[in-house]
Amino acid sequence: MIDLSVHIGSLALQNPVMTASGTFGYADEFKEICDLNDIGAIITKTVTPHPRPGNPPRRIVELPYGMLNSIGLPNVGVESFIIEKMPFLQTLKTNVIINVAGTDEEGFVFCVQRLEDVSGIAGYELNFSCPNVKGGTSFSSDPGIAERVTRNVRKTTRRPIIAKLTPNVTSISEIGRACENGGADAVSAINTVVGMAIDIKTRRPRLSTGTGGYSGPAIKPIALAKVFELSRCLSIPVIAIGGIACAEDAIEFLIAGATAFQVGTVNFYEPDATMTIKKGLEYYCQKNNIQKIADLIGSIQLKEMAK
Amino acid sequence: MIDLSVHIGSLALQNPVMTASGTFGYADEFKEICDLNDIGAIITKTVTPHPRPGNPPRRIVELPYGMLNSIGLPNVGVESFIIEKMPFLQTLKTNVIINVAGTDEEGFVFCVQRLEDVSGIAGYELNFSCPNVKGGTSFSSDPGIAERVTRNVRKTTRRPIIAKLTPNVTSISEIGRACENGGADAVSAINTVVGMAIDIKTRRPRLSTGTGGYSGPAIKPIALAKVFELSRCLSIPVIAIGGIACAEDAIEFLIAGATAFQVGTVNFYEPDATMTIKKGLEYYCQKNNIQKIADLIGSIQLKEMAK
Amino acid sequence: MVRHCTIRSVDQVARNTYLLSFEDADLCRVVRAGQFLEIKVTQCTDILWRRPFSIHDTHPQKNTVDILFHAVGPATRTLAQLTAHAELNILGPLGNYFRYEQNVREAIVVAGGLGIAPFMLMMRELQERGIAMRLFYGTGRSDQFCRLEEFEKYAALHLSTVDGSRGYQGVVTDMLSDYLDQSAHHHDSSLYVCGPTAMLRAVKEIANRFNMAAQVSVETIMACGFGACVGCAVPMTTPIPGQKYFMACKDGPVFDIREITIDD
Amino acid sequence: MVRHCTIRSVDQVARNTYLLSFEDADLCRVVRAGQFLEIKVTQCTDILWRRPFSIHDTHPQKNTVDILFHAVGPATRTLAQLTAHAELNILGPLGNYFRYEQNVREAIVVAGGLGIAPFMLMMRELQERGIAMRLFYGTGRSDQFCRLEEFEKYAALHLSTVDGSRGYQGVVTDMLSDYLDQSAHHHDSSLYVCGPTAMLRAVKEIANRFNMAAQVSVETIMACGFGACVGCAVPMTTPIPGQKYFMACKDGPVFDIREITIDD
Ligand SMILES: Cc1cc2nc3c(=O)[nH]c(=O)nc-3n(C[C@H](O)[C@H](O)[C@H](O)COP(=O)(O)OP(=O)(O)OC[C@H]3O[C@@H](n4cnc5c(N)ncnc54)[C@H](O)[C@@H]3O)c2cc1C
Ligand SMILES: Cc1cc2nc3c(=O)[nH]c(=O)nc-3n(C[C@H](O)[C@H](O)[C@H](O)COP(=O)(O)OP(=O)(O)OC[C@H]3O[C@@H](n4cnc5c(N)ncnc54)[C@H](O)[C@@H]3O)c2cc1C
Ligand SMILES: Cc1cc2nc3c(=O)[nH]c(=O)nc-3n(C[C@H](O)[C@H](O)[C@H](O)COP(=O)(O)O)c2cc1C
Ligand SMILES: Cc1cc2nc3c(=O)[nH]c(=O)nc-3n(C[C@H](O)[C@H](O)[C@H](O)COP(=O)(O)O)c2cc1C
Ligand code: FES
Ligand code: FES
Repeated sequence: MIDLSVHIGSLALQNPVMTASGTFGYADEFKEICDLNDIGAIITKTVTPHPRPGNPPRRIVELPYGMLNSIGLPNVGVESFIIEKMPFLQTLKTNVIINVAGTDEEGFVFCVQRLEDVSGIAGYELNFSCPNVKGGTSFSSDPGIAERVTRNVRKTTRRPIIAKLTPNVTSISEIGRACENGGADAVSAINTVVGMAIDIKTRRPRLSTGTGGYSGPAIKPIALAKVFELSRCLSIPVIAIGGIACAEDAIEFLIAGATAFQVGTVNFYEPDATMTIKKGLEYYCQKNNIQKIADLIGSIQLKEMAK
Repeated sequence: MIDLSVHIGSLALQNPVMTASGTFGYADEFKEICDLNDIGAIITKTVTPHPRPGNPPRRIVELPYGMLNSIGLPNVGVESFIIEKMPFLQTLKTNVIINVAGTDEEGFVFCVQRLEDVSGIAGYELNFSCPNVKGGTSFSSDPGIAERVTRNVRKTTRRPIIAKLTPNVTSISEIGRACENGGADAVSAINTVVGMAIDIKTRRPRLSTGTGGYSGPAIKPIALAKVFELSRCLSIPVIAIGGIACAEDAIEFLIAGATAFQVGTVNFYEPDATMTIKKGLEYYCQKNNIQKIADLIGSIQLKEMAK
Repeated sequence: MVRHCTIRSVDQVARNTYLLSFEDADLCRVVRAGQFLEIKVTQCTDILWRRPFSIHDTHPQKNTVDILFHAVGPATRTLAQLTAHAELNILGPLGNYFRYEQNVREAIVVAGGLGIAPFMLMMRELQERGIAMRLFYGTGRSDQFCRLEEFEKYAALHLSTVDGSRGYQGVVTDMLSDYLDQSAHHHDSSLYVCGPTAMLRAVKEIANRFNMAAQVSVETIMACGFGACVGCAVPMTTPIPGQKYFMACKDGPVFDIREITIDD
Repeated sequence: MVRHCTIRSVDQVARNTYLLSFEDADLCRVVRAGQFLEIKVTQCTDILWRRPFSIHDTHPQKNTVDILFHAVGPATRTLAQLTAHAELNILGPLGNYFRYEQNVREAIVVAGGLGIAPFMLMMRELQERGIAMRLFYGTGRSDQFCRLEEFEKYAALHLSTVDGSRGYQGVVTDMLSDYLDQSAHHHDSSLYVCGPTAMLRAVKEIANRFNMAAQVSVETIMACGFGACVGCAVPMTTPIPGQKYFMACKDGPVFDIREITIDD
């Protein structure tokens, strides 16, 4: 038996497969497709202090090898989330991590505070990076704010905190370090890359908001460079996100230094992707005589790197 | 007859099709495939003050929908460039723009100064952004340096100057504005996006330098967002680069605000792409009753943008 | 819910329109009219998402399910070229379905172009319930009509073409409006509608004018089809605090036309 | 230089190995042995680049050109499935070619696996020049040998397999080394070489030891094949100031083995 377990701070995962926020709903959408308890950790769609209707259509655009979204964080707000969504999540045996965001610094603390007494929560992911809400990026492009918010959340909870970073910055490791200083147990990267598409017939942007977030296989090389950079700069674990669609993709990220990874866009078109990827990890380890997947983490061979 | 001409400052182009530096060699590689004089402007591979051997192999990686490169700006140096490469370029009737870079601030001025007396040069493109040379990105991630270098080059020449920008920054328009202030006649964007790939068999990075530059169709949505942002912030023309592989791609960029565009990676696998794209522009204009392609520039319809 | 199904046949049944039959003993017994499938058409990632298609018909004796589609883009053109024995990766059944009120005397079905797709199965469901049917079916030109001989078995046909090559010349909603002006029994008739946006907008106006109930199947862009992406937003006519949109794939694709705003 | 050519035939000729013939009256007359073609295998952008293939043979009477390839990955597997009448988008001829010195009495051809590809045309060129030939050809196992009956017409065959299922048991370079140890005429023989990196490294050592000229065709990764990307760098044995690398596609693919460093 291969040992797929990994640790993110105090959080033990039976395997490194996590679901990316906003691509796995509140898990119940997948209950007939995946064995939810076989997933290392489930991260829920971003919840905010108050209900949000989200952006008007058109919210999504298919591109070859990727997609754009401008969903706008629709959610019922943290109060209703606890009543409507938590009961199902509490029935799961796997780790459930709640992704939270605020439209201001206090919003993050507000959500976490409200969730503290709720059982069945393994940790929080702070969405510092959704590019689709007004001012949404300032949390992650300004290290000072990122550090302060993380610190304030840290004071609010003893549950593990993951800071989710945007790639749309000059130096992602600067922001990562700020979150580490603020007390984050891990960082996750990357959120979507700012992108755009235009309908040349109508000459209108194909998303109602003009630009949106680019995700899917096309962003994998970008995500891999960011994860590699972060894992060499930080001492807390890095959770990889971005274009992971098969076990081989995931293994690249583990080798680059990620401790675990999140599966996003692929859930839409291969809804059993988390299951396939988990099996693929096992198969790769078997074939390559790897007993513990944790041995893969950061095992990149750099001797011959030219620069 | 459709009028395909556009203007970049004082530079008149018969059509908006340009070739991206480093993807079209010194044009002679394409002389049997393309009618070189049918191209709006040819931009040569980056030339530096002194000869550079470039990076050791492996320098290129194919990815689905894009590629990574870490070529490392190999070139014979500006002296030999003038002797070996300029004679052929001088036989061309189209605009020839020389892309220059230095490993320090003075290097840019050095190259341009040396090229000033050489005939057959329509302008310069300053490569502020190659991510593959040591310190290569600082020119474009620091607005102060970008402005200073542009200003010093401006003092050296009256030929048009195009500042080529990297997408790997928090705010590309901040750098664009600095170049505008420094006296650039136009900006071009984007250079490659930092990316990475790992061979999961050997666990080594697939490029000898670890990370490299991501280009090709996959980066088009990113480039489009950057070009849109720049063209709304700057008053000088923006030249689009990034993943353009067909006329429809190019038209998206013109609608977003680009005055002209450069064709890159596609030249490798469809070496007559510049010709096909030019014909495609004509066809689109005919079908849509557009007399002058310049009317397309910035014609994006934003009325219903939600944010 | 991910099914690997074998294609039985793909036949062209009208201009650019194909009827695809595949085997799935389970699916053909559980689906309801109005529900849809999400089909992964190719492994080439140039086409990333699955594609949604309405259930057109089922054949429980043959264990097959039919979809009817237009070859309009890369995915549907690829589908049209598949042949018997090819495998399809299918997710479904998805979405809600048409509801039939007990007191409805007559179902008036309004289909624009490929909007006809969900109505074959529906007509069988209606026939089993003994509800009379009338089909208002409009296309651009006569060679775009699909399977008229079949529909004729269930419903009185009212055909229209934009170019006048068959039936009423004009759009289907004008034909419908003319008919309702002259008819008396609107109150115990119900509208079942699927078609392009402009048609839905006109139907909404008609349903309003004649005070008729109308169920409409909407076709928004969908990344997933099962509630995971929240991309398929359909504006509500009457937003409630913090909620302005339905999800077409979960709350729909069938809506009461009064509940939704018809945008492009 | 971009050619649209029609496939005449695709035949499996050995384990996982295919011979593809296509029509091009012009190309089949101008190419030289050692040159290669860049083929766009599919429009699906999952495979972005063209793929380089050596010219295997030409048939001026039939106006056809042959390539020989292993189905190792997505592009070559797609090629293997094509059939007569399909169209290929081909760029070429590209690169330099094998050179034959006047005073060479005997050509010793060394091929590892698919490294055999460029040598059919080459043997015809050598025969026309009246140069004697000897083929050292190694594969993993006997069913991987290609077209031995053809090669036999031109050259004395020395076969090796790693598993010993045919000929010498071991790698082709050990067989070559044994042969040269026992033979006397090295000075007027010349080596022509194509195969995997490990083999090239061994040949380099052998050429050195026996002081023989060797021309080697290298197979680096190529994005373009015609000098535009500068991706196909091959390290020079003796760098000159500011220049450390050849371009495999323009300066090669055929090099004097002394000029280049054999890396992975
Ligand atoms: C619930 C539902 C049921 C549908 N049922 C059928 C059906 O039974 N028969 C049928 O022919 N078509 C049906 N469609 C539409 C069908 O999904 C699209 O025609 C198909 O996705 C086009 O894919 P393509 O790659 O061939 O073309 P594309 O190039 O992707 O698109 C061609 C055109 O179709 C539109 N389109 C693309 N994707 C969708 C989508 N998901 N929904 C609506 N329009 C889209 C595009 O905007 C474009 O105008 C249905 C759509 C939905 C949402
Ligand atoms: C000048 C030249 C001539 C060649 N002639 C032949 C030939 O006659 N017959 C033949 O079967 N093959 C030949 N090759 C190799 C051939 O190009 C590759 O096998 C092919 O590109 C593999 O494509 P793929 O998509 O099927 O596999 P991929 O998945 O792309 O690659 C499979 C394996 O082949 C290697 N490879 C990929 N691309 C290249 C490349 N451009 N050059 C070398 N190795 C590569 C990869 O590293 C990998 O190990 C030649 C290569 C060069 C450079
Ligand atoms: C439709 C969609 C909705 C998303 N919603 C959220 C969200 O609510 N919160 C969040 O932190 N990230 C959200 N993301 C970002 C993903 O979690 C992930 O970071 C990103 O998509 C990159 O991974 P991928 O390429 O595997 O999809 C969303 C992504 C998509 C495509
Ligand atoms: C192989 C390769 C070499 C390049 N060399 C240069 C260069 O020398 N100078 C430069 O300014 N940009 C260089 N670029 C960047 C391109 O000019 C262009 O900005 C980038 O590739 C994005 O465009 P594309 O997606 O159309 O390729 C190079 C790109 C590639 C792929
Ligand atoms: S299509 Fe994804 S939620 Fe409806
Ligand atoms: S393969 Fe592009 S330069 Fe040689």
